[in-house]
Amino acid sequence: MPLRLVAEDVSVARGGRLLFEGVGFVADAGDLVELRGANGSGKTSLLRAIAGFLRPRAGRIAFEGVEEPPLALHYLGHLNALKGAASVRSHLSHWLGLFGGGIDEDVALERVGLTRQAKLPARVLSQGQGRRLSLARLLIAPRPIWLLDEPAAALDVEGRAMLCRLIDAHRAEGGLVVAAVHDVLGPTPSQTLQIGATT
Amino acid sequence: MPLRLVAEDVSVARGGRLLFEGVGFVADAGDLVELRGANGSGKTSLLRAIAGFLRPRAGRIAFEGVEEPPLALHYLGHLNALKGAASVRSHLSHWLGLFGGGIDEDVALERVGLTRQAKLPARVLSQGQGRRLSLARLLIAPRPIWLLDEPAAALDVEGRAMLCRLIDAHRAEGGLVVAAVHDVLGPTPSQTLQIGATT
Amino acid sequence: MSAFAVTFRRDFALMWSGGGALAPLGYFLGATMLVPLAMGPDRALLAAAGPPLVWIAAALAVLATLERLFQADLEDGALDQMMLSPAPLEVLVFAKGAALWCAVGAPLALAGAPAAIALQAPLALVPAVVASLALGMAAFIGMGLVGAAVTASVKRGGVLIALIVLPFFAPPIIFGAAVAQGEAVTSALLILAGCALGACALGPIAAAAALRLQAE
Amino acid sequence: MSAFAVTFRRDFALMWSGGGALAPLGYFLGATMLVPLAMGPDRALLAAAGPPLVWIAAALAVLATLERLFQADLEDGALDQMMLSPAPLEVLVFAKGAALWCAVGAPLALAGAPAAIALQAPLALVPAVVASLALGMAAFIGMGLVGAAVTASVKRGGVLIALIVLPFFAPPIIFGAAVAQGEAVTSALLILAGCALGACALGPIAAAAALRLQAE
Amino acid sequence: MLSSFANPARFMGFSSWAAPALALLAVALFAIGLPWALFVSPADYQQGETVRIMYVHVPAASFSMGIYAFMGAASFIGLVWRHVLADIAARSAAPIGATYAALCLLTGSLWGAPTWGTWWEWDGRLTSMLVLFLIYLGYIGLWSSIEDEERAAKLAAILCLVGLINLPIIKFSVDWWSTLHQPASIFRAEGPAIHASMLAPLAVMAGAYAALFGALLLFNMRAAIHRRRIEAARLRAGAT
Ligand code: HEM
Ligand SMILES: Nc1ncnc2c1ncn2[C@@H]1O[C@H](COP(=O)(O)OP(=O)(O)OP(=O)(O)O)[C@@H](O)[C@H]1O
Ligand SMILES: Nc1ncnc2c1ncn2[C@@H]1O[C@H](COP(=O)(O)OP(=O)(O)OP(=O)(O)O)[C@@H](O)[C@H]1O
Ligand SMILES: [Mg+2]
Ligand SMILES: [Mg+2]
Repeated sequence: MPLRLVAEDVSVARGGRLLFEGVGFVADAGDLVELRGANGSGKTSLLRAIAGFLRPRAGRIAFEGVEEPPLALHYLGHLNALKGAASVRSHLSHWLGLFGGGIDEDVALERVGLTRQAKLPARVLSQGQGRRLSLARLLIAPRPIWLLDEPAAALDVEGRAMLCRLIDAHRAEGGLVVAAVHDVLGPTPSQTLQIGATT
Repeated sequence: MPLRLVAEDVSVARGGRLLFEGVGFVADAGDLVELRGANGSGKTSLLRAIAGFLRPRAGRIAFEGVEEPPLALHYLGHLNALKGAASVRSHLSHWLGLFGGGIDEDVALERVGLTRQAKLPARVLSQGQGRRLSLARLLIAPRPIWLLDEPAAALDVEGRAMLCRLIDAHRAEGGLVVAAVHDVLGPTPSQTLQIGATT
Repeated sequence: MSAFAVTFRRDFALMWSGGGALAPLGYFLGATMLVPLAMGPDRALLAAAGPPLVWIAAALAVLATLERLFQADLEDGALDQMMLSPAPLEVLVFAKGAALWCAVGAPLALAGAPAAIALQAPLALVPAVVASLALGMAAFIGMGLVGAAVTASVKRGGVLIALIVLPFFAPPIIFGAAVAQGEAVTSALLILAGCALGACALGPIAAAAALRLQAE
Repeated sequence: MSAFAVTFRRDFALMWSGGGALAPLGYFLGATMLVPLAMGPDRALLAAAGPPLVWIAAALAVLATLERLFQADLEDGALDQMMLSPAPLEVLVFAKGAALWCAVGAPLALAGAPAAIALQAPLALVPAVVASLALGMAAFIGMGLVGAAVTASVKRGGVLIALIVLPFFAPPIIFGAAVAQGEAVTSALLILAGCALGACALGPIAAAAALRLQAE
Repeated sequence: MLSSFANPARFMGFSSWAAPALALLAVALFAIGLPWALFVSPADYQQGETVRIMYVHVPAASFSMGIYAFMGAASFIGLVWRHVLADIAARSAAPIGATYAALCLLTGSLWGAPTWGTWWEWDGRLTSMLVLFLIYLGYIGLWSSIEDEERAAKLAAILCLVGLINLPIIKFSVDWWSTLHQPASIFRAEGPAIHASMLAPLAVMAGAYAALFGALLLFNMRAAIHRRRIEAARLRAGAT
């Protein structure tokens, strides 16, 4: 079965309040689904529901052509999952072990532009450098589905170009990306989903 | 003496490494100075040096026509300074006390678009709502100098427009803004400073 | 409201809400409960060894609340804002210490009464024990502020702060335990008051100096 | 390396580096030092009441390290990533517990030797005390994982976790203190081993279930 | 005098010969003092041979307190005048002071076993010495858990200054709590109360401890400066 992510009539509630209902989309290999919406409309909540972290109040989220998560997806949230005392390189070897092998650590570092910071503790990274390190996680273990929450946050101009290249390459290899964004991400989305537009 | 912020030949080092040297600018009332530069070039460090949190290795940072900081400036960093358990409104009354009075809490909340969230604990705010709350701090106590580190981070389209209005109004009232940015902020800057361009 | 008042109010509210004051109390009572468990049912032994242990439990309970006192402010950026307040950082640090005393220290001192009774202290001594605990808590908190400030940037600093602060807790504990054992109560109380005064006067100054460095 | 191995390695390294293991040791020794301070110089009293208190100090020392165990992972997003690993969350939680035992528990058990001697335990008992502490640490950590997991989202949860976990610490403390007092050493050691086994088997399962809820 | 060493380069020059010289002096003084103290000097009429522990114990006790005072002074200079070398000196002295304190505790308990009939007693002086040892540990622990050297130096300096309060407590503990440990017999207003045949070897041993401290301090400081240079070079290499 080919890769496909289906969301049908999904409603998500947080703290007893319904955020949105009836959201649905179908994404195939090579697709980029952009989630848009005002602050607090529920983009992050939808991504977390897809990742399986929170249970939607109604609706169905299904994966075709892959193992169920956790094996099929990467989640890049607002938080970078970095440990200040650990070095940049040790983060990569940690993720390599956690997710099961993929490309070499040095290659990943080079692609996100952190080669020279490899030995620094994550604590001293600047905001954008931290984001880049978190992006390297996507490369370390190849997984077909990427869930990206404002991936361009804190990246400089060159970093955004790098992110575009990563996403394009992932799509070209048959991957699938769902990204919550506010401004223009770069790669042309195959569809744009407006969250909470009705209110 | 009219309001003026002077930075002369400033060098900043972090952890023993020189980030940049010889940076200088003069900003007067109504000015918007944009700091640009790659990730890790030292924008945040420069802002923190101006705020007085870290001591520059060399150079002079001087304020004319105002009391020295802390009384003259607001610092909006990467971190929002929110306490998860405290309510949105209680943050405003806290800052009101901490910085000494200014406008009413409800007016500030309305201007950043959080009126409906006033009673929620900050913990449940979305990323962008948290940023808006942090922006409300700028309004609570009037201070002539605003130091903004990627102020538009996590804001939606409408939020960015709101931010532009705030900055324009502040400049019109004779304020002065120094902002680190990656993409277009909105208001026309009176000058753009490239940090770490030489390397 | 003044910067002092809002800082006090926020810290007090944050500690009090979410079972804040209940929890150190539980820790305190839990720890005093463990003592007879570990020591066995020998009444005479308990009566001799028990009351001073109230002090140890109290010291450890307040220690447990110190760890995140400044660390949280450092991590979420609130410390930057404290430094931009017109009020001196020393005053704000003092406000945080005062809030800690009110939200945790004073309830602990009151809880000292049932704990001391449970550990077989003579009833007549109980008021003195409570008073000495109240003073001792102030001394602990004054000293603890310094430990909390210098370890604020250390992740999992909770144990480091214990290592740093516990040696300084020794004098109040010695005199406090003397009160619990009914020895030289008045002079011990006076010495405790001296410790408390000194710690509350110097602690915030040293702590504020350390916090300024943490903000770099 | 496997997900278990990298989780163990990272946690061990984070705890060990930065004086990590030194600090709980200092806490432990500091706390055992407070006991005689509070109790006064009465030798006979100390010999009777002291050795079991080694256990209380050890329990409180390991408790102090538990607080931030999952809280840090929750706050920085690392918990999300753990849930996306092909390895079951239970296994990763077990790895974190094992790292804690190696970095803190085992050194604490060894430090039990000088502490027991300082608190006047007979020398012949010291090896049994160390062995019992090693087992007891495993039991404490197994149980502590659950407490740490359910309080992970509570700020300043350190005292709350104490409240939740200390009651469960009672059985190992009772039997461990028996060892320190030289009563029924072999059977007490066997019971401690049973506690440790049970806690290490069930603790990670319950903790992982709690953590899944925290991720919402 | 201190300001002439304040320049790290000059310090490296000076210490490159001073450190080995002090080390040699320490070896020589120990070579004279140890045999003298352990074999030649008279046994005590009350304590017999065990009195010889004194020659190890007393200088270790005095110097562990002296080293802390030295660290306090260095911390003060580092905080107020921002001398890098003062920070390094304070940090480098700490492990030596901690070792001396441990030595004092160890020899004290070894001595206590025959004379007081116990290894350890919770009396004022012993306890406050243990507190000093723990303060040393805390200081070292703080240093090693903050990676940013500059910040670690300043924070540790604040802690060190606060810990100075403990020194008078140790010194006067014997007078405040009249307990087991004997009060001052050497450094007191009326002059030393022990016999010259013991005082002389004690003085040699004290000199040996002092020289050893000086040598170890300089070696440690040199190592710390080298480490800093390597670290700085590494960070420079990590530039964006
Ligand atoms: C662990 C146990 C002990 C500790 C921690 C300890 C600690 C100290 C300290 C802090 C000093 C003060 C040094 C100074 O003022 O410069 C000292 C001095 C001294 N100690 Fe001990 N001591 C211990 C056991 C003993 C024992 C068992 C004896 C002999 C019976 C002893 C005999 C002395 C003497 C003779 C001095 C020199 C007193 C003076 O002239 O100031 N100590 N010790
Ligand atoms: N404590 C420290 N020790 C060593 N290096 C540090 C320390 N803190 C920051 N740095 C380094 O300083 C550099 C500048 O950091 P800064 O946060 O000022 O950059 P920035 O321009 O704001 O970047 P960004 O756009 O990513 O926010 C980074 O390369 C970072 O690695
Ligand atoms: N635990 C909770 N209890 C109650 N409400 C919550 C909780 N968590 C989140 N919310 C609410 O859910 C809404 C959606 O949050 P979410 O983070 O999904 O928004 P978002 O679309 O990602 O916004 P942003 O663009 O600002 O990141 C917010 O209004 C928030 O207040
Ligand atoms: Mg979001
Ligand atoms: Mg920045």
